[in-house]
Amino acid sequence: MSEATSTGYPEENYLTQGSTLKSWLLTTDHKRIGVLYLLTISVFFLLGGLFAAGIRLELATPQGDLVQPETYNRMFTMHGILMIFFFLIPSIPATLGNFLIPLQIGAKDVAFPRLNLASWYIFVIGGCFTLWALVSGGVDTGWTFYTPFSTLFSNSHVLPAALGVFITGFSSILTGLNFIVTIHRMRAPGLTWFKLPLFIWSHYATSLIQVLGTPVVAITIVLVAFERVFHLGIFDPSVGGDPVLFQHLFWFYSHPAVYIMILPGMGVISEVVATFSRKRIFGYKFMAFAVLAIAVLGFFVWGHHMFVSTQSVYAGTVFSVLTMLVAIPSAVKVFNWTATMYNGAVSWDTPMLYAIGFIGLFTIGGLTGVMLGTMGIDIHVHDTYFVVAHFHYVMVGGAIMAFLAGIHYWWPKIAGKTYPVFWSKLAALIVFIGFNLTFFPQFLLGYMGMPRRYHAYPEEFQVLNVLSSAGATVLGVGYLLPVIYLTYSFFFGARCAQNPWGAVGLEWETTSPPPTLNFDEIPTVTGEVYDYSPKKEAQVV
Amino acid sequence: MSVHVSPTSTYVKVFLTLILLTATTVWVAFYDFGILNNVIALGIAFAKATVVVLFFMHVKWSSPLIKLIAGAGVVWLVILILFTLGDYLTRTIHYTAPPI
Amino acid sequence: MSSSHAHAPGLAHHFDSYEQQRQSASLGMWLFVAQEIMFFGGLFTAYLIYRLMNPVVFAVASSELEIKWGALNTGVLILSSLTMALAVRMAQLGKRKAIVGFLCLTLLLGLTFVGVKAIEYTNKWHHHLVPGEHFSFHLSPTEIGALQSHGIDVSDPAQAYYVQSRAEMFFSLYFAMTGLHALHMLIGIGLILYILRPAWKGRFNLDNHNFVEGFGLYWHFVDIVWIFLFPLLYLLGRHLPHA
Amino acid sequence: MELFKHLPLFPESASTVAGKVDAIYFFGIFLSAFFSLLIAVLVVAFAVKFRRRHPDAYGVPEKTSTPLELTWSIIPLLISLFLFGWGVKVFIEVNQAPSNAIEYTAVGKQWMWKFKHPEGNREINDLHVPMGTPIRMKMTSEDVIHSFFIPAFRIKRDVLPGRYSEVWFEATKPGVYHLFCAEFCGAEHSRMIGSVHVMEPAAYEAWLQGKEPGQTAVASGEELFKSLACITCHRGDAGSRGPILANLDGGEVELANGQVVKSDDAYLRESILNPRAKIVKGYEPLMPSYQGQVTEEQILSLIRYLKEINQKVADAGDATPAAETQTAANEG
Ligand code: HEA
Ligand code: HEA
Ligand code: HEC
Ligand code: CUA
Ligand SMILES: [Cu+2]
Repeated sequence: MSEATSTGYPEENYLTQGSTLKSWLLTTDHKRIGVLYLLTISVFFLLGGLFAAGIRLELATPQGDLVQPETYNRMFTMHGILMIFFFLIPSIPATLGNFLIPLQIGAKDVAFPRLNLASWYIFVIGGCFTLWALVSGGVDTGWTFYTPFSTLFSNSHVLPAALGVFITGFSSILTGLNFIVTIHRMRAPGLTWFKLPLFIWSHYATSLIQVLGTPVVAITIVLVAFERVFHLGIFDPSVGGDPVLFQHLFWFYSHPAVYIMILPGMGVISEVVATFSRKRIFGYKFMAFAVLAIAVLGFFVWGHHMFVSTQSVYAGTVFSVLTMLVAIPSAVKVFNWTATMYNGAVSWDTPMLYAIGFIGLFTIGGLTGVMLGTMGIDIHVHDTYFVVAHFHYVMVGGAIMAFLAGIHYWWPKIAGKTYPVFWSKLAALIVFIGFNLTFFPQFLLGYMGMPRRYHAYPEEFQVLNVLSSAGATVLGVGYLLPVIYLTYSFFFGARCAQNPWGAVGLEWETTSPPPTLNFDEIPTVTGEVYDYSPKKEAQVV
Repeated sequence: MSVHVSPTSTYVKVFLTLILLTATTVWVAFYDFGILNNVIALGIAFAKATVVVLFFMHVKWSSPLIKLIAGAGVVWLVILILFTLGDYLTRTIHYTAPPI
Repeated sequence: MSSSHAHAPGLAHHFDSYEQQRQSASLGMWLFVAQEIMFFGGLFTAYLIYRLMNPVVFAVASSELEIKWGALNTGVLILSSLTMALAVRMAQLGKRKAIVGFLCLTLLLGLTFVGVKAIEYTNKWHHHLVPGEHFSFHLSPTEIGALQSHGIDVSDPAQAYYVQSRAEMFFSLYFAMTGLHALHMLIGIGLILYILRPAWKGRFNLDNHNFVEGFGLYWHFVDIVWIFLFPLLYLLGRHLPHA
Repeated sequence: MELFKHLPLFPESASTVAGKVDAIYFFGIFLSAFFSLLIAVLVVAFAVKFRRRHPDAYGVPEKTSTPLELTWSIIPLLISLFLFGWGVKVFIEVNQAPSNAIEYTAVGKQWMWKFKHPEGNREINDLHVPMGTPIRMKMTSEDVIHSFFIPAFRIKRDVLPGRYSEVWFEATKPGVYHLFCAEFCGAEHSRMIGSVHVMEPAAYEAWLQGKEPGQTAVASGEELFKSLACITCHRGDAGSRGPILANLDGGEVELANGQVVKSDDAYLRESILNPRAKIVKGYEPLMPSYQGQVTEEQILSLIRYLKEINQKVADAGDATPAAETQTAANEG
């Protein structure tokens, strides 16, 4: 390492290499592309959140008196599409992954920098199609696009929305492809597989799903679009098409997709828990194999979304037992994080608070997922608010918590600035409280029998719905805070030290923010991964 | 630099094999072998595809990693087909279009 | 950063060596191929399931396709794969003119394929076999006989509807699958046109021929898709009308 | 467990299978609560106990313990396999109708449920069933996928176009229970709600024999208005899909083609039997035809009732503001 960099904020870094709009829009620097993604997905998140606010506002009263049912259906559909395809799937991989993978493996960039930029543009184009669907009146099929409603009956703007999802799919595929090649081919000398941070492992596993799963949903969505436009008869029951086949093809991707959303989060949590416990992750190899196991097993369980769809009972049984298997590696991860904290030196910095929140909420979400995978329970709670609660626990309580943990952890690396400690801890607390208030009542609602995608509901469900709506307001405030103080910090925050957390890992060996080519000199790795010990300060020469 | 360069003759042989297999598959299509019809047609297609992958696409000389990726594509497709098929083959309520 | 490579032509700044660059390109291209397998895979799955559910009608409907065109196109594609493989070989050997020559041959064969496909599509159009409002599937006496021998009596309106609708589904799948394949051919043709110039200018040399090699993988993959489409769509059940 | 059932936060159990589903649910909840609390307590305890007290403090390095890893893989594995087995058992019980089950049919359509009793009676959205008799519901859909869901019975099954699906139940408690459509099916999905009336066998017989006699035309019209699901679209407020049925007693109606027609008995009859003939201004031609589903007698009752509610709305004096919101909503 050159001496000059360890003193702090470098005058020459990737942010200062040109400040024109063009220098951003034509950049091939993975760090800048990560920042571009961060901006775009934030917009989509706020938009999706706005629709969530609409949903909760409507559901505060049972009569369905705020908006027309058509409008409500468009709200939850746009909410689901925006949140899943345009926020959560790209959230961690495309922002933090893009920014950190080359840094953590000691590379100058990803393997295909121009493809990386192209992926962002594809993402934006896909987003434009979705916005087109939105401004022209929205879609009302639910994010799942079930046929034959989506093909023959909906009179909303399915076509642009379907194309939007199709196009974004390729952004996701190409990002995954880029990461796999990067991780295989661009590692610094000495950096063998079992010296890789778990963040890298989980992105590797995620990328596999992106490359092998996404194309299937892409072609399926295209078929839906063609069936609408050219009257091809592929899922249309009147020519013998089977709507359940659509569901198979859809969930073949969309179940693994939930692991696209959570695995990178698990990677972040592993980094954060290790750093803030100042300890090597307990059971490192088990953790590495667990993400691979989740990614692979995740492809065998999609039928658990279809237990009551008239799928064969035998198929359902097989999917159910495989669902149980995929829970095991997740259990291994949860227990290992907990064990890492044992005997650690645990600090209560903001990222760690989010990480602790993640562990608890993901566990609840995951265990209720196991309940859903149990056929005897799913028959009652399928398509009720129990499912809604489950997936918000894993996606909002899990994945978004992890995303926020990651943003707070690597913010000094990305921006080179500090953020206000008090506000950031307060936000973590508000998010945690608001989240539980919003979504815990939904478990109860679900078992009572309140179906999802209901614009109006019988009166006996109102009390719990009001609680949920109240919680959503708190949660909204909790999310707004980081948006505000991080923006403030980016422009006006105090410059921070190169390695404010005392973390190990190649990304902390370079300046914060890093120079355009990441390292003045490509490091050679000799030490172990997560080597936290007082004696050896630097294991990277 | 370790690129394997195959001689032209290999490629020509591969080409002739493929044409031969194509002729065979067309020819046998007109005979009824019962349930073996599909097996034969797909078997020959697989044979042709394998030849293309191994020789034209050089997988025979590629690294294990490339072999793995190529294999993964196929295996994942098999997962998709097999599990979906599993549902259809074990349904007890049969697929009937009721008159409405 | 090893400065010795700083001026190496065709070596991107973030790679250390041609070897690293080449291996990255080939791994990337193979992942792309895997992605393509799954992309077509969704369609193949749908086709297999539906074929299984309606074997007789699909067989009868598929006899509307003309084997001569299908077989011809299979031959054309295999030949184009040969020329493509030879183009890659020439790139590996750094023979500029030969690369261009073989690429041109491949281009011609690709165009032939698309031309034949266009003829077939036109025929389908004239025979009202394009799904949608104008679709109507006319049965020849042999076909009626074949259906009858499998217990499908088209003089019953319900069963006639069954045959019509399943035949429409067959052609929906036919157009979806061959259409997607033809689109890939067109993209391939476009890419050949795109690389002809740099090939002529000698951009592809011993060190740097990743693009030709990667493109070759793509072309062969598209060939493989057709290798499966041909028996599935044209051949299976051919024996039926004769039975 | 009995305790839980009396909480107001718990659905009524009114079928033979409800208890079985509840039992496995409680086990699942217990399991989730146990592991969630375990993890939460450990994480918080470790965060407190091992709190970093010195800025340069380090954790104590530990070796991976394979036995430990195996323990916490195998125990959850066994538990979840147990849950799986139990779940399959319950699922099959909930799905396999006893051989003596009586077959009813249900047809889902946007956005109503149409039922047919084995005796031939037809109902819309309301379903009357006898207690203590296993009933097999044979179902199909006329348009999109719906899902037949009765929370009190803990049963659910999708209803698909172009094929039959089945669900069965045996009600154990008289009462009126919700019937929900659980699969998203379009604009009025949340109003595709029906009621299941579980009756003592004797009462059910009586119900089958004929509706209670001596009802006035208006009263039976009102009943029909509900049972034929007119009410789902004509709720009488601004959000409805159909127009507010006011001012029909000899008033004037503006049609989509600009024509103005007088609302009389013939118009009302036509509106019910052939709704597409005259489309009210500002509305979609959504209303289904009731041709063949209502007897002439019933049409008469309906017309009497329609004129009657017209009266009521006018008397209540809120007809005009409601109508204004209506137009405002349509223009907006
Ligand atoms: C980030 C997203 C995410 C994640 C990670 C998961 C994780 C899991 N999900 Fe979830 N799920 C969704 C997102 C996600 N899900 C979404 C969006 C839907 C609805 C889609 C729609 O219809 O719109 C859904 C729906 C859904 C269903 C269908 C419900 C229905 O429609 O009827 C099922 C059924 O099996 C299910 C199961 C599971 C399981 C078993 C896991 C497992 O991976 C969880 C594993 C984790 C743990 C088990 C916790 C940790 C373990 C321990 C602490 C040890 C103890 C464990 C045991 C004793 C078992 N999910
Ligand atoms: C990443 C995925 C993700 C995320 C983050 C969220 C976030 C939220 N979701 Fe949603 N949700 C889905 C994925 C997600 N959801 C999916 C896939 C569905 C299924 C759709 C379908 O059925 O097709 C769904 C469905 C769904 C429903 C069920 C609708 C129905 O079935 O009828 C509900 C109801 O409560 C809901 C609520 C919320 C709430 C309150 C939040 C909150 O966390 C959002 C909080 C964020 C904000 C509020 C925005 C930021 C703050 C501001 C801009 C400040 C101003 C706002 C206020 C002060 C209120 N979501
Ligand atoms: C699917 C929704 C739906 C259902 C169910 C429905 N209607 Fe309608 N109805 C409409 C709509 C939309 C209109 C306005 C368009 C039109 O005139 O057809 C309408 C119009 C009418 C009119 C004319 C109103 C006027 O202001 O002139 C009458 C009368 C009527 N309906 C009666 C009934 C009765 C009686 C039933 C039940 C037997 C019924 N409707 C069921 C949707 C519905
Ligand atoms: Cu019918 Cu929802
Ligand atoms: Cu799932």
